[in-house]
Amino acid sequence: MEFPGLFNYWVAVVLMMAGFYIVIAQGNLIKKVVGLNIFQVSVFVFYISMGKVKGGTAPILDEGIQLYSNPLPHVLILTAIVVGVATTALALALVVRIRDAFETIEEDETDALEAEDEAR
Amino acid sequence: MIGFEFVLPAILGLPLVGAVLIFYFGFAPNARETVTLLTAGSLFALVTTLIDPVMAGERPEVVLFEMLPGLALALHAEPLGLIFALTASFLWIVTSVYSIGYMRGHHEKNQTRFYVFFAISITAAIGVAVAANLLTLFVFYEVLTLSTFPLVAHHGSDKAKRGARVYLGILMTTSILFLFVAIIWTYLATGTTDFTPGGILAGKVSGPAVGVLLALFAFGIGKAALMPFHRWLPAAMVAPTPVSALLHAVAVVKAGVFSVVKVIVYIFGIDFLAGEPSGGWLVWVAGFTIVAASLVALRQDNLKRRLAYSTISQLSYVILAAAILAPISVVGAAMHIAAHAFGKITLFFAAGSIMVASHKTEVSQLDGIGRRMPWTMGAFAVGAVSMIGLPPTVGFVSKWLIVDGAVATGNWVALGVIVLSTLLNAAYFLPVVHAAFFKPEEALPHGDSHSGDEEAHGHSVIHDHGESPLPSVLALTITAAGTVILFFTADAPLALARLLTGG
Amino acid sequence: MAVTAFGLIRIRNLFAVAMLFGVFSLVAALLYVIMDAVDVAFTEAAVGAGITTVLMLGTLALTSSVEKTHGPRNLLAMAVVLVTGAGLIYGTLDMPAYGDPDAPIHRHVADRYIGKSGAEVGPPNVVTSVLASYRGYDTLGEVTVIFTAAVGVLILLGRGRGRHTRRRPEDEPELWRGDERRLRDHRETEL
Amino acid sequence: MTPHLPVLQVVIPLMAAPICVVLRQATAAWLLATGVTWSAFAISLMLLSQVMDGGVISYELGGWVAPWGIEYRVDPVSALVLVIVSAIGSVVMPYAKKSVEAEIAEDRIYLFYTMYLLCLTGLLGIAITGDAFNLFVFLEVSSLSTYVLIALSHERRALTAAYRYLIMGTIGATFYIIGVGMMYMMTGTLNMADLAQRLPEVAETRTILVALAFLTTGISLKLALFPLHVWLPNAYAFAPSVVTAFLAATATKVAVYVLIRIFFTVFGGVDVFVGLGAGKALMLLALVGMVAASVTAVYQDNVKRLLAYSSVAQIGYMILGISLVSVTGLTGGIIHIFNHALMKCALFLVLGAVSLRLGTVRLQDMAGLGRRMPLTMAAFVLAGLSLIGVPLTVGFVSKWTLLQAALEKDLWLVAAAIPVTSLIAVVYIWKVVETAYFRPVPHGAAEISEAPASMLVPIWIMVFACLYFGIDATWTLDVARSAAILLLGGAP
Repeated sequence: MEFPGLFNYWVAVVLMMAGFYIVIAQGNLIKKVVGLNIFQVSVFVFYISMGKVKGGTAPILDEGIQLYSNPLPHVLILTAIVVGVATTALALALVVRIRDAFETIEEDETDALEAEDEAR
Repeated sequence: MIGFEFVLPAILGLPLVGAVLIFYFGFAPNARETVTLLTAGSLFALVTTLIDPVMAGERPEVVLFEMLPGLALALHAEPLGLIFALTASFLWIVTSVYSIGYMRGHHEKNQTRFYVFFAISITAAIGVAVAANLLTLFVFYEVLTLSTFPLVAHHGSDKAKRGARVYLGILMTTSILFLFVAIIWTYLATGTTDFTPGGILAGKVSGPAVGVLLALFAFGIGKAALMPFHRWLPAAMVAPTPVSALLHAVAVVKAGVFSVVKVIVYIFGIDFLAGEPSGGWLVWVAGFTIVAASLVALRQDNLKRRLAYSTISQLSYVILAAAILAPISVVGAAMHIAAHAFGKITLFFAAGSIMVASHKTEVSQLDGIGRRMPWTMGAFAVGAVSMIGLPPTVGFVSKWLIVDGAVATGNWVALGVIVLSTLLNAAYFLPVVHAAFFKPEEALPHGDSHSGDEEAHGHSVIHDHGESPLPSVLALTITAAGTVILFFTADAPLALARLLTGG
Repeated sequence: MAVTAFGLIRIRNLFAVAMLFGVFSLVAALLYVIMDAVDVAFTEAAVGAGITTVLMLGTLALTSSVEKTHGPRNLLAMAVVLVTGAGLIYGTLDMPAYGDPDAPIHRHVADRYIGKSGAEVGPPNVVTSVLASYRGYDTLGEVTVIFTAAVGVLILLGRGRGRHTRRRPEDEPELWRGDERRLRDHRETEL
Repeated sequence: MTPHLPVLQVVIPLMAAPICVVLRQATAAWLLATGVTWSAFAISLMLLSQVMDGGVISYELGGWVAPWGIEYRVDPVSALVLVIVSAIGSVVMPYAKKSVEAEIAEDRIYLFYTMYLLCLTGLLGIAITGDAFNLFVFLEVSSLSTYVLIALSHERRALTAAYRYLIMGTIGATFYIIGVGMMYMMTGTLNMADLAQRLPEVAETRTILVALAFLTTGISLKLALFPLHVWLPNAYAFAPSVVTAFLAATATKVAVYVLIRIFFTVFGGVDVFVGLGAGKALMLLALVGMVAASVTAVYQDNVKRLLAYSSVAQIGYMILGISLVSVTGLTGGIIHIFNHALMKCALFLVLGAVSLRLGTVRLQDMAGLGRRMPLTMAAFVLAGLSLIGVPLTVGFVSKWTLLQAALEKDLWLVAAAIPVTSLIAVVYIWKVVETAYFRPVPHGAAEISEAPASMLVPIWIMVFACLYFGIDATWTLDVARSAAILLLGGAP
């Protein structure tokens, strides 16, 4: 049962890396934020996966159920999701400001404009 | 009798208080200079109170405070440091007198800054002299480097800044890169950094490591100007003459050689080092520096540069003397610190006076100047004689002791070096004296000086000049007289120096 | 899910990107339900798919909606990503198998939560108990994060207008988020 | 009162932040923030003295015993970090008033103080918490507020700098979360002390190895360890002066603290350094970073950025101390956290005063400044000397300890690198000093006066601290040493 046993984690890893790639390789500032979100959501998937107990149910106490999935990762991820959204909101606000100041949201273009500032 | 717990911090604090007062009186030059002279005078008086107890065998020590756990900032009085402190504090008086004439005669700017940092430098030099352990020594050594920087860069011109940068660069580099490492090494090996008679390293370090450690110390103390780390001295020639006097005679280079001697005597211990063959290279390096610097001096036309290379060569005498590792030569080393101080300060004062009075900076311009400035050039001659090491000057005394030690230990390399360099000394000093007194004054006007020296203002017409301002002449006469007087009264300092080796 | 993720890398129209991201979030939420994390699924659906998408669309309205040019394929980035990914896969090799009830994760702290929270805290939903009580402090921190972000957005975008109502810290986080959105909506209408 | 100090430490600034928003008035917000920071400072001092006398303090939040609840844990290391953060935070406050008024739009000032308090909360929370996930939450509190603080500057490059920092910071935080998740997976706990006990059992697994790698990378991003420092220079260079001074002195230091925590407490029972090879790798990065960043600093024209690169180099010193894994080395690392906070804060405060009066911090515009702002520039010289490591300043104490640690281990290359970077520091500090003192004031330069007293006093407080703790380092070294011994002794 080795292979299916780890399959979930692998999916999470692949997704993480897709997000990570978007963050570091893409030049568009909004898309970077999207990448960041994908990256984070994948980490959440990873957390939830480890909380799952085979045959368990959602951790809501009820008569007659013996096996529950682990509630702690759920709690952590609830927090993390909110933190992630906060970060996203802030990042997007920054993007709006950058757009105001530089009239572009492409990284290479802001870099060029910054170099001009430097030369002044 | 005042207690040591008072005197030792006091000789450190006095010039510092002086510096503050000088700064405060910056608006009134006369008051400012009075403060300078008063501070210098009382400092010397205070230091002399230490002579008797030290001669009586007391080695007072005062712990200021604990800086790092187990490592205190502490002061003590011992013969070698006392000789240095006496020399430095006495020459500060003379230099102050001279500076007043020079700085005013030369219309220097930023005079207050000059006097303030001069006083701080003296503080640092005294601190080096009475440091009770390596850490304290290092602290004041670095303070000395930093506080002399504004003095060297005094003019603020590009050339001055370049010179000062080299000055700071070399001194900082060597001290942080080598000296600092050496101190920590010593600390790790022995668990202490206290200067202890007989040394602390015996039995703790052995074999080639001793040579390496000695190298770290000898080169780390860049102020001793051991080749190849001597470049800062000529570079610092851009400074005003009183600063050169400070560097060459009063504080800086003396602090360097003093530290080297102190490390050899109190950290390594003469006997220990004599038994370790890996330390033997120092004689060679010192000898090489003596000869090479003399040869370079021979080719310099700029008077101050010639004096600078002469200093480099003379400093290595002290190191050579210590490296011979004979008790008698160590006494010679201590003596030579004082002897060279008096001789060299006279020469620099003379060079500065010539410049103030006639705006001449090159040796080749000095023909016949002795007739216009008899006192100055007379003093110059006396200083030169002391440098060469002829009686009746104190230079003879110290050289005699060093030779004595070299013979006693059969160190023929050292002996050869001393003989050769004496000839070279004569070769680069005597022509100056000869030209000044016996060559006719040149009639043609000189063009701009070829050296491009800042201080040569390119006066195209020889103007009629006499002696430089009275304070300057007074100062250089005193120091010239000092070299002679010390020859006849050498017993007193010698007695002090002999305590060093317990002899 | 992976398809949507890789689609995101290629697509240049940022509107499509935002929508696709919403889809991505929803799929993730579905996954959570499958893995018994109903609370998380709700939040993800509401926050990830809902609010984030709205935020992105809002931003797009303020900026440009088409990504301009792609630089050359970034090999360095690819290398970094591959190394990191390989490291992670390597790390998973020693992990307990998925769903294994005997994994240490389920044996230590979690036991107590499940076993005693009903008695110690009250609510049958263990997640709620842990969130509100055992790790209540994390939740306070989370609220602070939201507050920080809200004030941050306000500083960055509120152009000199201090018009926003005060919220009390004991309010539910959901309300806060709503407030934030109101704020943003307000800004959008102004523009 | 006293038993609740740990929680008060964090909650007071936390609660003050929303009140700041309610106040809506710049001066009132400033007064409140000042009061709060100073009381935080007082609390941290009390905590430190308690810890030094009575050992580790553990405080259970909500009354749940760890590891079920979240625990606050104060030991000498975290107490020292708390003191540093709150001390810098409070000393900067009087200075902030004038500087902020000059650099930030009037109607946002009260929000600035809100952010400032939140940032302080986050940093204090990181330092005090004993729970790995709780740490993440506070990390985000401090990070988010930091991004906003940086972006508040009216320099438009601050926006991109903040954005870049945000992206890299979030990646770092996510890496950290991945690492924590893996540790949790293998041990079933999030409490640091509990983790430390359970980790040795599973230390051999690849998962834990990867977890460590991710934790280290994530934190290294936050602490700007070379080569993950690219966000730092611009962020520091373009942020408002107060923010730069505060962040330079605290944010990276707290990240270094987290690294120490992870290595020595969480992985305290595991042979991280030799067995897992982390020591060598860190040491290499630290050394390369020290030299490369110092050299880069020499070529900077913007003095703020020059100091920012110097910070990257100085962080290398701290990491170097950690990577030596000896009591002396760790002592050196910890004491440098403290010492560097003092001197960098002083330097950046000076630059804030310069930019207030001069409107720029470019090197060529600072010609002759020594005459025009004598007290300010004198402070720069003294703090600069400290950065170089001249005796009688705090920099010397750090270097002494670190060099001693390197020599103890016979690492000659490392021992050489420490003085070499000091020498490069001489070069870049001296560039500024020479410009300020030995270059004439440019013709036609506007008349400027000395910085206002409200700025000079904090500057000189920091400078005197640099000198005081340099002259008498016994107290700080004692604290650092006892912290190091505790950390190396296998954790609380």
